[in-house]
Amino acid sequence: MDFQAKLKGKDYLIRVDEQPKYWGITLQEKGQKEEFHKIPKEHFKRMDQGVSFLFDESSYMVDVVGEGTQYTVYTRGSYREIPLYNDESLLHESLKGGGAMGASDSLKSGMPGKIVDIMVVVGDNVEPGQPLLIMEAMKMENEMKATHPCVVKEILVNKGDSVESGALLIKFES
Amino acid sequence: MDFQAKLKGKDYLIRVDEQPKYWGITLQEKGQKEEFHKIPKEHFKRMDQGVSFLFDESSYMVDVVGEGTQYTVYTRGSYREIPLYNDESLLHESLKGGGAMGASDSLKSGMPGKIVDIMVVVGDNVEPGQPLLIMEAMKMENEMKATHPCVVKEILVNKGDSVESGALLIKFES
Amino acid sequence: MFKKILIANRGEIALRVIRACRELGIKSVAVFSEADRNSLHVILADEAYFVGPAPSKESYLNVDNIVKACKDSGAEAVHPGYGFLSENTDFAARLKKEGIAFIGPSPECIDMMGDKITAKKTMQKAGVPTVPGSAGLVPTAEDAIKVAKEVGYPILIKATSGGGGKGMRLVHKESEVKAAFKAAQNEARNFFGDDQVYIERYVQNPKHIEIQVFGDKQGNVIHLYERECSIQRRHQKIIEESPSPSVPKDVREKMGDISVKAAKAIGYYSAGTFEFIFDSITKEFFFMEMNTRLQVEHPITEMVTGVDLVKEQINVAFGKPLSVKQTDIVQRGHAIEARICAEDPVTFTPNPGLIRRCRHPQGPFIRVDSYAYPDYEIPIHYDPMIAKLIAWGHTREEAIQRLNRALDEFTLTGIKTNIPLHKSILDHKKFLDGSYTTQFIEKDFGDLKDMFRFLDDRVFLISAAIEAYNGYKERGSWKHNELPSKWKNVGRDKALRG
Amino acid sequence: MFKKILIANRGEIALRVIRACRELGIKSVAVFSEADRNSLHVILADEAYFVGPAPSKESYLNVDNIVKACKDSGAEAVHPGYGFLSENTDFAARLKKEGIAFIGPSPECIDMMGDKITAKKTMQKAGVPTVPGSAGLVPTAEDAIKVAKEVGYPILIKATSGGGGKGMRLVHKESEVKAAFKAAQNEARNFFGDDQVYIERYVQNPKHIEIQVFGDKQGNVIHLYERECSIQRRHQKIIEESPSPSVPKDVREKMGDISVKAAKAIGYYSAGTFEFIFDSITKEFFFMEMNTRLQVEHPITEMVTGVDLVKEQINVAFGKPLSVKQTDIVQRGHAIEARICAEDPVTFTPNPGLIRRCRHPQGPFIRVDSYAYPDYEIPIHYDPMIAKLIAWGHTREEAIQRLNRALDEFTLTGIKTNIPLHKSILDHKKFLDGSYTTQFIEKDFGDLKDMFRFLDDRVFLISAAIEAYNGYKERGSWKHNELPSKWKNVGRDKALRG
Repeated sequence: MDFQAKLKGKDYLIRVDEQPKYWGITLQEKGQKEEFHKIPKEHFKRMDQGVSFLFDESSYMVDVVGEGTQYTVYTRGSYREIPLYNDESLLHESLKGGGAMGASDSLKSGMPGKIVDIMVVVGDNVEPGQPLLIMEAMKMENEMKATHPCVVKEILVNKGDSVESGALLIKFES
Repeated sequence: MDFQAKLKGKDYLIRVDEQPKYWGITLQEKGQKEEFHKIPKEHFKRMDQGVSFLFDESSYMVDVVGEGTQYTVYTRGSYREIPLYNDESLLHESLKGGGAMGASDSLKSGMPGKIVDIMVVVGDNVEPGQPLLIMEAMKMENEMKATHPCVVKEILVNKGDSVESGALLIKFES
Repeated sequence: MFKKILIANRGEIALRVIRACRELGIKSVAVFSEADRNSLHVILADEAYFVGPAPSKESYLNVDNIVKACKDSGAEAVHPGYGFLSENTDFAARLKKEGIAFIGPSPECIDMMGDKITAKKTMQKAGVPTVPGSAGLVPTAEDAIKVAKEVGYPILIKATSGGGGKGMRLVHKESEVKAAFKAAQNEARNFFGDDQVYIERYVQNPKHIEIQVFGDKQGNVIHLYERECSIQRRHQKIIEESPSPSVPKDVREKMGDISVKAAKAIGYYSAGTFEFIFDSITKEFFFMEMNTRLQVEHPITEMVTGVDLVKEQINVAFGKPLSVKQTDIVQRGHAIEARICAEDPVTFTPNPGLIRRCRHPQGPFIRVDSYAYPDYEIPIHYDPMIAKLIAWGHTREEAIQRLNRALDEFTLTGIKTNIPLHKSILDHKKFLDGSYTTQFIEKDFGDLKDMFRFLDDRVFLISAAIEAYNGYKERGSWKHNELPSKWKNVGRDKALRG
Repeated sequence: MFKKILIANRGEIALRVIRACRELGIKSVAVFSEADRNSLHVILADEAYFVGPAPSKESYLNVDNIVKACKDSGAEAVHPGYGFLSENTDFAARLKKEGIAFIGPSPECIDMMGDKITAKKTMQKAGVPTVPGSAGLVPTAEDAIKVAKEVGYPILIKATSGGGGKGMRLVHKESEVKAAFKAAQNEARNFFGDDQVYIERYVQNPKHIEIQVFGDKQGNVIHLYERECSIQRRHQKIIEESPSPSVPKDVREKMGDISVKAAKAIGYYSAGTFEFIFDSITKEFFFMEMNTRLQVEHPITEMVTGVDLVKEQINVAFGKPLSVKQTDIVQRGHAIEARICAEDPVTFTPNPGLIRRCRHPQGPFIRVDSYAYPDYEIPIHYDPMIAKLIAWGHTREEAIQRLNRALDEFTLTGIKTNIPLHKSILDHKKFLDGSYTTQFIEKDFGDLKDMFRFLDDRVFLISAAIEAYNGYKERGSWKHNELPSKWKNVGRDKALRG
């Protein structure tokens, strides 16, 4: 199965070839040589604590969270967020007509929290760095700012609302 | 639902009366006065870590293991093994005709391990304290001795066998 | 001794106090809000009482409910932890009225030090050096601009009732004053119900050095040397250490002596902390504020001195004299604390949620104060700090190495934490040589994304791909043999989008 | 410094060495048997190599496989931990031949101290007092009876290759000699492949006091004071503490000096321990044996002295001199260790199996070295010790209180552990006043079942009943309304069976 992935601004192609006793992994960073890893299944072992992964003679306890095209992989106190597309899901995305990682035409909440204040109204022309709204979560106020010039098209929340992580807050038109 | 339980050589009667918002628990030690506890369901709360139990204004994280008539309850670094019969299971036991906690007419292994040596043969008259066999588990040799005078009727294991916890090792006739 | 103590707090500090109570043979009473029935302090305490809905104002800050829990449980004393009601004069006074002991200083001391302007004046009288600033309250943004002109930029706008960075704003130029003033007022009103603010000069190249003092009701006061807490962001401490790598021996002694003298001048008892802004070049120090409570970072002082500060607090509240004298206090080795927060280490936004896996570091000279456990859902209502990781070493170098290895050992998945940030700080030249200031994160730290440089990226990529494959396979949404296999072409000819 | 170290061990001690390596910036290589693929040392090490089937003989004791793993991984040195190959001269010699450093003493020292008769003679020559016993090996049970008559009962039959209580038997009277002799030989053959035994007088009212020594290849030797390990059963240590509550200051210094002198006499380097039998009345001490390895209980010495013994071992093996001098070694406070074993606390039979819940103690002055984690299945093939819990206190009393509260905090369910035993020991008068001897468990401890007195039995009964009810309900095997409700009659008239 073939995947396209993105990490730290670099593009990767990953082929997963499952064999009875091992995983055949072909990994290629865009513009670089491909590398092949034969990973015995015993070296990528699902356990209750996560996946115990012996790779390149190093030992990792890995926890992979996600499905569809968004994965977060945790190990050794760190993590990576990895968008991952196989052919099918690429197709899926293209039908939707939107660039999966394209320029943002909306503001989403990055955390569950409460809307403390909204500084813009529909129709406002906003400049990069201009404050849009203030969210509060875990006793902390966070000012959310515009990243590029655009016009406020729709505001989907009210002052005082509690919102979930990922909730759509404001829509823009560029 | 009514249970009969045994703990530290004492007999108890426990009635569990489930109500929408609380557990009605009637507890009576044999020969003592009964006591009633109204336990709000919020105070006996199943969580991933076990059961969080607020009882008598004290807080316990309890883990209950077992089914049928044998339960082990763990909390605060300690545990109790509790035989527990409801009417149905009492009936069940009585059909088998054996005293559930009667005198032992057999030797069972108390742990998973390996049979290192067997010191008796079928037909032997054994005295209390006489060594019967040696089991090894976790690098430790354990000599298992007779607790009462009896005759060896059947030996169900061989030297070198690996056995599970609770496995029947030797049968006796008194 | 007290037979029962109620802990008017949650999280790791509630656990800390429960532990001290257990060791002293005192029954501990937890209180919990609706969001905290599953929280570890409820599980570990001897008793637990419900005190209200999730928002702090209705539970942990609800004085009536806390007092009721004291009466229902028969608790003879209350430990307030830090935050919440720990520096609330009304609460301390109310307990006094109810005949319940408050484990902390007198209401008068809390009051005096809680108002930062009174505190500054009191300290000036006691001979402690202070930073120049507004003579008193600054009512409007216009006044703020006027004061700032006299004191000189950059300035700090600070809430008189504030603490822990809340209700505080740094302003570099006049055009920023208005927005910052409003923001500080809003936050102060929101958290402390009091929007009064004042202004101070912002000392450049500053270090945050604080002195731990301890007094008893017999009038004895000692200090337990310093902590350096200069690694901060938005005035929230991230890493603390003791001793400070920058304070010379004679200055350390002088800071200790001045603090003891000042504490005596106000008749202070229980644990208290004098916070100083320390000029890393001139080695001058100015009094910033006194915290009339146990600090989050108290464990590093415990590790180097061997003194249990919470047990001392309980003993002193009961009326016992301090168990140690100044001459018993010896700094041995070096201790560093990392505050582990449920937050995105790049954006610093809180990241509450469900913890999946959780395994804490262990082994030699490591201390963990954490309320995380597997499958625990961190509530959105409270502080993002979920654990403190403290390492001790014979030398500063060893303490850093230990903290580093303990961070590597810390497994906490399902939520983002600032562990990658800590790893990166411990690897930074300015941290390693001890020359960092409170501006470290903003000015010296560099590219925040660079903190993801430590591990082999291929491990993440391959793990994600295999698990994604397994996911498709398990859902049966994909058939292995029917897929066209044009990978090499794709790989060579086609760019990824985005 | 070494770039990579292989750890020829498993369990908590493998974790201990991995941690030291990480702190020193050295890559760690784990080895694992078929039974240990899921074990924590495999998860935490930098690299991991398979070395054979579950039985120790075929994996952790398989010299060829361990050496192959060294070569495959490119490890420059091997840390043997304790047990397994840690005191195996052939292994140490083989590594030397292969050009791989052994992190431990010279093969000559292991050899000399490994044979207990040679060890005794060597120590006698070096001026160390020893216990009377057989002049050499005792070939048959008949010889044993003869020797015992000269030395006087009670006697100990001990395997020359033995250790940790294995291949050792205590005999009180002549009629027991034959069986005990055979048992000791069997066990010795089984575990060490060598059934030679000897005999010693068994000193009455004895305490087990041991001195930690440390030497380097430059010829420096220091001691790190004593540990008392008298709480034992079948010669397996259960609780250890440092300092000993029974050893007066002058005797402590004398024991240290004699040990250093003896270690110098044999050119000893790395960590080593002189075990003494200590007469609690006369304060005499006799050399028992020298352990030429790191001890299980080394953390209590680390806690009171602040010295990291494993890092020192690695440094010394590399050829560096000791980082500390004798005058740097100061005992600060008091440390106690409890060995947490997967065993029935009443019968002492091992209780391996699946761990359900697992939450380790945390907080001030607590150290945990554990390889337990939730849903981990403890293999049946190895030692039942799964964790060490160590508490430090300013005083012995405080250390005991801390250990007690940490034991209360320790959640480990699904298997039986000896935590109730520890709780009971810490509550015993003879432990509290420090007068306990090595016979404590057998003679003084009293009713083993009494250790279940600490908690409210009703909590267990009610929990079992509600969960049993839930079980019936969930399985649908029982209908609530159809049950006859004669409980009161039953309760008053009918006795329980059994």
